[in-house]
Amino acid sequence: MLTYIVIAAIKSLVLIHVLLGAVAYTVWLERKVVGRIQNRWGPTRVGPFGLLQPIADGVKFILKEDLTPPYVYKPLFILAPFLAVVMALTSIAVIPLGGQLPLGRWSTGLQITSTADGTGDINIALLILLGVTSIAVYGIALAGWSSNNKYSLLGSLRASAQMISYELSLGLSLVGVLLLAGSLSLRKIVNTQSGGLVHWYIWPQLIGFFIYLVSAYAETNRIPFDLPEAETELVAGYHTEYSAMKFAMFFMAEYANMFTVACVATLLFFGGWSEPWPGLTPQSLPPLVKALAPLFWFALKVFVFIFVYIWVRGTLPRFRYDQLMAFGWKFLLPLAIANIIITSFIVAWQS
Amino acid sequence: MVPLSYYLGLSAVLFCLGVLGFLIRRSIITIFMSIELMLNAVNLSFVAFGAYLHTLNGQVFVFFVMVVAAAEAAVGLAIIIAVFRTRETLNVDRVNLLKL
Amino acid sequence: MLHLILFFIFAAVCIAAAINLLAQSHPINSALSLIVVMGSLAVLYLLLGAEFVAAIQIIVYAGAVMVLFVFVIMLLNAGTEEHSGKSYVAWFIGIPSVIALAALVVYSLLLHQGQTGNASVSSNSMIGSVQEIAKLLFGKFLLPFEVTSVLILIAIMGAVVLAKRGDN
Amino acid sequence: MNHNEPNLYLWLIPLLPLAGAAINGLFGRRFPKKVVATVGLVFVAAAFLLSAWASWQLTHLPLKIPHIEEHLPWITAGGDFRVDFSFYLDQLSMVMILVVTGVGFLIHVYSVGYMEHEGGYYRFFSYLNLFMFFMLTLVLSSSYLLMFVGWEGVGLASYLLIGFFLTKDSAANAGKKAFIVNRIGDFGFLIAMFLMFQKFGSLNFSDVFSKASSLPVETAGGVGILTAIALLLMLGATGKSAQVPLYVWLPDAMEGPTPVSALIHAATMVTAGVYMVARSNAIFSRSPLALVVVAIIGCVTALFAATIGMTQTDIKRVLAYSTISQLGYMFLACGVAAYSAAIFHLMTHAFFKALLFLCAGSVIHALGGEQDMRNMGGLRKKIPVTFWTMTIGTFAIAGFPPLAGFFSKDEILWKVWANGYKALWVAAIITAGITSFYMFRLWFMTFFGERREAEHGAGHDNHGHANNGDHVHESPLIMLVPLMILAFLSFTGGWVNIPKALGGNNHFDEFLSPVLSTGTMSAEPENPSLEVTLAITSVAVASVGLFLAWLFYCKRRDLPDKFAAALNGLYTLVRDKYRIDELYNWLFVQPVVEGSRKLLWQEIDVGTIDTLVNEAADSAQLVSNEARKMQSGNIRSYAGWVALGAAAVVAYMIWVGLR
Repeated sequence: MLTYIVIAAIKSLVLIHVLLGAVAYTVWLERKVVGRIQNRWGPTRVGPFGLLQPIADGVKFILKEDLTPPYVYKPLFILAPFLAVVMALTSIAVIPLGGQLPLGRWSTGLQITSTADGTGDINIALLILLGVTSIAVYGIALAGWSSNNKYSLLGSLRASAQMISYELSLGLSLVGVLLLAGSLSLRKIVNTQSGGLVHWYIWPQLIGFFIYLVSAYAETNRIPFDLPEAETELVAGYHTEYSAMKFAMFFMAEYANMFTVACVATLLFFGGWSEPWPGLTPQSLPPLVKALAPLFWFALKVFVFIFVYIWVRGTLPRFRYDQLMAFGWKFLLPLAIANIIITSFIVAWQS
Repeated sequence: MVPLSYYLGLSAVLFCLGVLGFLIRRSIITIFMSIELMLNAVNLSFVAFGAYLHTLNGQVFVFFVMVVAAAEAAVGLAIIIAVFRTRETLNVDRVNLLKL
Repeated sequence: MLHLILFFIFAAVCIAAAINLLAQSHPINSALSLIVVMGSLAVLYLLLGAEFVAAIQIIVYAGAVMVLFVFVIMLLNAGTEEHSGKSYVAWFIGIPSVIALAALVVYSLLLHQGQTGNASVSSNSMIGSVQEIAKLLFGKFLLPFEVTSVLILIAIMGAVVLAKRGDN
Repeated sequence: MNHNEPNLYLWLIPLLPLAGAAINGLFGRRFPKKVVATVGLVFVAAAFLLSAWASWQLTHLPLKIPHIEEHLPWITAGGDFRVDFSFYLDQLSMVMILVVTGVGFLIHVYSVGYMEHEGGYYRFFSYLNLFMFFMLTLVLSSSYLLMFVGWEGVGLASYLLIGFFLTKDSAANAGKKAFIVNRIGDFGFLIAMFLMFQKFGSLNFSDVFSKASSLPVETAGGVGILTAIALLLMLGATGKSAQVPLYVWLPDAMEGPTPVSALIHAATMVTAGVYMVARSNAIFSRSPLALVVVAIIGCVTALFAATIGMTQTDIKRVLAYSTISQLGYMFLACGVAAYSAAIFHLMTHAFFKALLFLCAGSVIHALGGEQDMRNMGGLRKKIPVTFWTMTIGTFAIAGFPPLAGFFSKDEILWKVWANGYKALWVAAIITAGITSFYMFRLWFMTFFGERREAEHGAGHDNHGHANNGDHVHESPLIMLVPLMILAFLSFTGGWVNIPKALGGNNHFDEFLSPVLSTGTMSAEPENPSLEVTLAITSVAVASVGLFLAWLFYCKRRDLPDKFAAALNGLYTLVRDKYRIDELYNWLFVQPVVEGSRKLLWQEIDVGTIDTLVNEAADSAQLVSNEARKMQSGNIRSYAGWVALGAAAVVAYMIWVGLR
């Protein structure tokens, strides 16, 4: 029992750091890619290719004055960014990143919440993920409200309405995959997709994936659904009044959420850590490297997904708010329901 | 292992706190939240009894309670909004007449 | 043992948050307290082996219903509640009644303590509880399930009609 | 329905006028008068033609008589109670539907002219058609209950038509009076039906009559349920047919338009009682006591009404009392078990009394609404057609041969004598003389002498014309043609039943004899010479009446006043209709009104019930005033009460658990 807790704690620490690093470099990546899309260079000055830029940014955020405006509702004003970032980081806990990692006498699953032997995980991982995502709304909502600023409030109202609305289609878009896999356990879902590209659920659940993709963009308040922080209308939306590290926390939360979303997409639609086709990993590799190979595949897929995120940001314009709501409720939701019905008929017919 | 009576006691305490909230608070929204608290307290005893009796019926019942609670929240909050629009107050002591 | 410790921790959190719900004068604090209560209850459900209910508790209650509350609080810009006249009935009949109620329930629990055992996951029989619940919901409880769907539909329509701003 | 029988479409006969009533009643307001009249006439004419066709079928085809057509089930209760919408056609109802539709049609035609200038034209025709519907239902029904529907329905139609001039207080009051007085009779009818069902287990004519026929005759010593039923039916008949003691409504009913008086209050509705008694002859024949009662009531009514008729000055009221008197004759005939004579008189009376009323209407029409005979006179030349037709009617009712009234009245008189009721015969022959007297009085006062101007002001002004009519004019043709047809019928109507003693063959009696088998009492001796003697006597009495009328009202105009002065008290009493209305008023109306006011209203309602209610309300208010503090509108206090209740419930449950 104690060992289990210690190992879980170690895994959490490692993962959080890796994740925060990844977040930092995603920001860099985004600036570079968007720069390229807009035919400019992006950051180049700090370090080679501007690689040290995230570190410089971090130092800047830490050293800046942490301004708390007057008339804000202080407890919640402080709580909100923490809530956002904590929820964003929590969701990574249930995500399996690979199979088992043999460490001498022990072996452990590449997942914080995996069972002691690393072969199983909690049954309802996906539901927990959805639950944590739904809690994440509070961070944004409270931030906007406690700021005592009408732009912030409008931004947070928009954000919460948008997130509640799209959470529905997000959740429903996953049901198709769940029906096919027959489990809520992410590990089992990945295992049913092993054996190469053709077994991935993106093919039978193309519509589901489309819905998921759109809803995920809306959930993370990214372009083309970034209305809560639409500069032209609301200054910076719910984090207008935030500065320094608190502001950075929202940033981290947003990018961490992107990661979570990308991970879920990878796990549910792209076969998780499995190889694109069998035998791609050379057999001659040392055991440890071989054990880490799934991690590579997983990271690669997540990277592709993140890249698509940035790509979309660079190309698509912003929706109008009523269009956004109408799209979510009148198009995506019925489509998701239809997808579930059709999928369940097919599953029932096949069994 | 946790005795059933602990869960039931916790459930009872939460329920009574909910009732108390209804009695002493004046904001409609807080009163509404007290109701939710009571529902949650009852849910806890359902699940506890279900575990005690080794049956899932308790959990199914909780599921239904949640559905009703969600429906109630939707309608109730809509009513609160409507009341607020006409009376400009959320204080139940001021909402004591059926007509305006 | 671990169960008992966890139970006490979360029960304490639960009661503390519930008391905070009553004590706070600003509705948004009450709402956050209630979210904490619900989260703690979700943990207690997990302790009882009710994984599905725990997850639903978070998603539906904490994630949807309470968001709605917070949303409405923000929308109406509900401030700290004003102190208007006291309700003597509530104070002098209601509160003693509540205390009596609590005392009576606790008394009856103590009275029957010997007859009740432990409420916990006895074995792995509950392991597939999502599937089991699904079987119950879509089998034995199909009719109530469908009826609740109608209820939800009606509630949605009612909410829309109520909250819609009239033409006049 | 029996499928071997041809379908005579009996249900259409009543329903056709109903359709007319519905069309006129629902849409007539928007129709021009011509359309209203056409609708009213066409449906009644169709009913008449259909009746004639059905009658021809009945008499010429080898039909099973009575011919019963069952249509819809109406009421079924308790397993053995069952009443259908079924119709019953035999010789008796055949005569009735022919009279009702025939005379009814003629009066409809007359009304087209008479009501020309009245308001509510469509309403009038709608009511009239409605009356036809109910009357035909009454005579065609195959059970007492359906008959009762018609019975009540004609009462309703009568009420509506008496009160047709609904802005006139006297008309409205007369309508109410008719309705209320009829209720008393209907009450008897209802009780009779209850007893009948209790005794026979059915209300269908066939069942009741066959079962009643199997019962022994209830002689004076063994008065039983049949007598009770018969007397209660007779109570109903006295109400509907205006017999003593319930005749008081009929004179007042003359407030209605004259065609209504002719149709409803002379020719058809008021004879419903006679029809009902004749129809129930199986029951009456089993109860000699009831028959005697019927005979005495009839005779008393006849004499009584005739004496009142002598003194009345309103032309329609004279005719109304005459109607009562003639109805008394019919009941007298029924009472001596001479049902066919009663029906015969019913038919001839329908002809000549309708004629008389219509002529009176024509006179009134001519004089622009004048009804007081004292203001008439010398109209013979001015309205010759009316005069001549009225003459025929007068001679017919007075009983001069060979007109219709002679044969029918004479048959009644003969049957009374032949059955041994000598005293009743004397009364009846006196009545005949009085009848002759007052009818000729009317005749002379109206048509002879000089025109007397209105001394009594405007008189009755229920007619739309200008009142001071120097331009006395004959009625239009559409009113005169019915008069002529009815005059013809009044003249010849009696020839269908010329007694054997006068060389006839009693065709009508024989025709009706299957239905009206007179049972035990028809064993009168064949005595042609006596019959002829009696007939001559009655003609002589009628002639005396004619002479006296001529003497009083044509030759010596001063005589009536002297006579009246000499017999002051008696004359006033008779003129005031024996003060029966006042008697009833004092005996029944006042006690009811005063009792209602003093006891029911002031004591019981205000004093007791209201006080109780007020006390209850006050105490409720007292309690509520305290209890409503629970309903403060404050949600939190509600929650407090709920919490108290919850604690109480939990406490109770624990207590139960501990026990």
